Amino acid sequence: MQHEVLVAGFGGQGVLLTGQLLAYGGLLENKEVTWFPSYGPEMRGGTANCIVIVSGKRIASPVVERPGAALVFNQPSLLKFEAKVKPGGLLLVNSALATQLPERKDLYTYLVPANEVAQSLGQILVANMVMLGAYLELTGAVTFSSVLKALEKTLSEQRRHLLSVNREAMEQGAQLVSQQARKYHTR
Amino acid sequence: MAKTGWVIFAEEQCKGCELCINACPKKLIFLTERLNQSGYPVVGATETDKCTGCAMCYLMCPDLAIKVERWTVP
Amino acid sequence: MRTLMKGNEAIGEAAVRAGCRCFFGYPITPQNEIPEYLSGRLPEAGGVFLQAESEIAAINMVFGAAGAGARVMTSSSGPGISLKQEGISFLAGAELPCVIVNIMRGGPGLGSIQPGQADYFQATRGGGHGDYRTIVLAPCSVQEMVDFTYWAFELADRYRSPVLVLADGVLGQLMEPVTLPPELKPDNGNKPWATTGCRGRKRNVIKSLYLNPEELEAHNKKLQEKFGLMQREVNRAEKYRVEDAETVLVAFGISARISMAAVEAVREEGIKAGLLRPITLWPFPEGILQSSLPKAKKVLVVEMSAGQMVEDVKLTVSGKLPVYFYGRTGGLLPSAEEIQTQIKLLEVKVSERSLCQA
Amino acid sequence: MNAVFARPRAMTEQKTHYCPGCTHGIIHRMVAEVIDELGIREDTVGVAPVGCAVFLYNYLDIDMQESAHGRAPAVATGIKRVLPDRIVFTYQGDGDLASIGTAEIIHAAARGENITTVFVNNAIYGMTGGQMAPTTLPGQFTSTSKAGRNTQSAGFPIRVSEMLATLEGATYISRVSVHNPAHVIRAKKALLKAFTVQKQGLGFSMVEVLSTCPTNWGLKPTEALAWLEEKMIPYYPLDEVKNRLEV
Repeated sequence: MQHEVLVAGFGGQGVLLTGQLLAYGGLLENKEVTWFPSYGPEMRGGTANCIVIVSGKRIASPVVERPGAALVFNQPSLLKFEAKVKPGGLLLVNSALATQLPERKDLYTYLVPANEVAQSLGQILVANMVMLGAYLELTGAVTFSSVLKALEKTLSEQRRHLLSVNREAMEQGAQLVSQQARKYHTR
Repeated sequence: MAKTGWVIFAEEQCKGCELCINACPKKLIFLTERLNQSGYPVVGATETDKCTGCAMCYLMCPDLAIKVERWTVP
Repeated sequence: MRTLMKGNEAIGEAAVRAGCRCFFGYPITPQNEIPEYLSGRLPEAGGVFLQAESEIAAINMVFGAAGAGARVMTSSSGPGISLKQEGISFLAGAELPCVIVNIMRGGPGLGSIQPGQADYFQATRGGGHGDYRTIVLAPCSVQEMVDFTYWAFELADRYRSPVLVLADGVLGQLMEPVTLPPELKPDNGNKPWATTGCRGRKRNVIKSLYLNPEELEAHNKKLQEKFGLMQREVNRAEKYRVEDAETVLVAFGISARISMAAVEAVREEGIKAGLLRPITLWPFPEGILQSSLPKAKKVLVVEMSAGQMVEDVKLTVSGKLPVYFYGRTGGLLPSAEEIQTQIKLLEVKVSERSLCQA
Repeated sequence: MNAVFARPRAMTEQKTHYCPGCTHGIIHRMVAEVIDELGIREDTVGVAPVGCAVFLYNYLDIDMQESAHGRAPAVATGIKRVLPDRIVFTYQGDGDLASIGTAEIIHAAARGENITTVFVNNAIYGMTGGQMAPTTLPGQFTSTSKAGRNTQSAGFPIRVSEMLATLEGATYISRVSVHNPAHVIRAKKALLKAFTVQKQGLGFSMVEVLSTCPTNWGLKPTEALAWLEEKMIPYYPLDEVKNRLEV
């Protein structure tokens, strides 16, 4: 099974880090992984996205035109990337910032109010982890514990205490989507 | 104490540029009519007993064609 | 143990592990992580990192350092590599070993900072003035960025020649797991030709000027012999499902990864396709390509350029099979879907032709 | 016999290729003498330029590298960074240093690169046949300024020493001349200082030597010395332009 996911949002939302944690988690599970960021002027312009692949075998191309899943963190990313997802694929929308609903009817769509959840946890920076938790709950691409292990390695000593709020964020994200029925559309 | 010196010209190195002639305070150096193997007229010295070994010619020679020895005579 | 690394950083780490303690460079996207990484790592390892005033200065610092006997590297992208060509010609002429990394972007001119492969001609034809070639290694994964950078230093020393590592913006920015090679001790020894001060020996002179034409021709003959030796000794390519392939794709670097995905996809539909991925772009692995076509009816070259390596493929196939080309330029990547479409179009073309011939 | 003035050890026996009266030979000899006097012949790596002095490596009996046009300071930087305990110097003409290699010399000086540069300024391109150089004087005739250098179109000659002296990294900069024995002696002292600055690890040092090009100036060698004194020195004043550490 090859998991391909596009993570998109604006800079500061932890988009690239989310992808890296996923890739790192896969690595810790001895899977093949790739992480490819968009780079260039848009990096400075505030938007960011990356494509992560987690696979049980050698990954042919790290560049995927039509990923099987997308995590979109804001409205512009939804507009830009909704069309890219493979038919029958998975679309996770941060409904706290992407207020318009997705249009496509051939995707499994989930609305995750990630910023609101993060706010309720008192740590707005973990909105990305809410999204990631939701994605992992739906796909099982890697385990939570692998991602948290990866996160632990990236956190400095002084920030280790943030580990628990990150775990909580992932769990809440997971819970949110497991409550929603597996369905093509939410409208 | 008087100084006395001795100048030796390596004629094959000489290009006849005359910078040493210009530099010699005693005007002892002159351009001869002898041509070396490269076809340059080479310099020679006259009244060599007047040479003080001041080495001005050596200093100005671009071609390392001049060797100067100097003695101090008490 | 595997770690997750970005292609550009992996190159930097591989260089240090290969015993390189000297880097001279100048910022240009998309290779900036190489100097950024080394600006921290090299001083740590007791080495030299210097951000030069230009690519021209950087390559000439490489010249000086290589002449002084050090393992030395520089990196850049298309426009910067163009500026370095003067120095590369001098390095080749003076037979100095060094590693030059080109993380290619779209051209010509300022082009774009998005990935490209249009520096193939520049890299494989020498690039600068005069008759010379440099070994060109084309990685297609972060692991190969590591392995080939490591290998490049060995080849550079073995042949006393600049060696190019030719990758692109995708590979530079891509993160993948890598296993890092063991760390070699920096060894500037066994270079009796290096200019290190002539203590206890006759002086060494490093130069590329031979005003006497006979002498220069002799020097050229010696260089050509060396290039011939490289051609016999350094040939590498990866074969992927070519044994029964009727359509053989030829692609290098990231294009090869995408082509591999396309091959996998059309295989699922029963189309017998395969891929030959040149790893040494110069010397071009002619023999390996020829041996990859036992059942081939046609060849499709995929590049991120308007068609450059396709010329080497045509020279190798020498008219025995039709050679087709599919490329994207401008910093765009060919997608696996596009390549699949091309493969299928060729199926039609060839069957039409066999009809005509019948 | 208590003094001998003869070929320094650091020079080979080879006859130079320079035109009669060209003062490059004097400067070569002084560099060699300085190397001998400091006892650094086996610890020195020289960098030859492109231009008339490209064959410097034939005349100095030391390790040498030949560099591309203008790039000598970059090449020297590469050598010095690998071999910080060796003495590394460049020998460059005015076309090489003040035109095509302006960036390299400025940045080597700005970095305070611990190298020495011998800058030979003869106000013309010698090797290529007497074209206008960045240091060609206003009104000076060359093969590319046939009516004399017109500052309206060709701009003004660059005073490299003064320019580089403004850089913090430059420790010692001096302009000297070789038009008569007294100045040759002074020039040698400046070169000795410059190499000493490097030996002591004090940073970038350069000696600009005003030099002649009788052939391309169209003058006899002795006339060229006079021309240098009369025309060049007023524009390029002889001075210890910078001696930051009072070496």
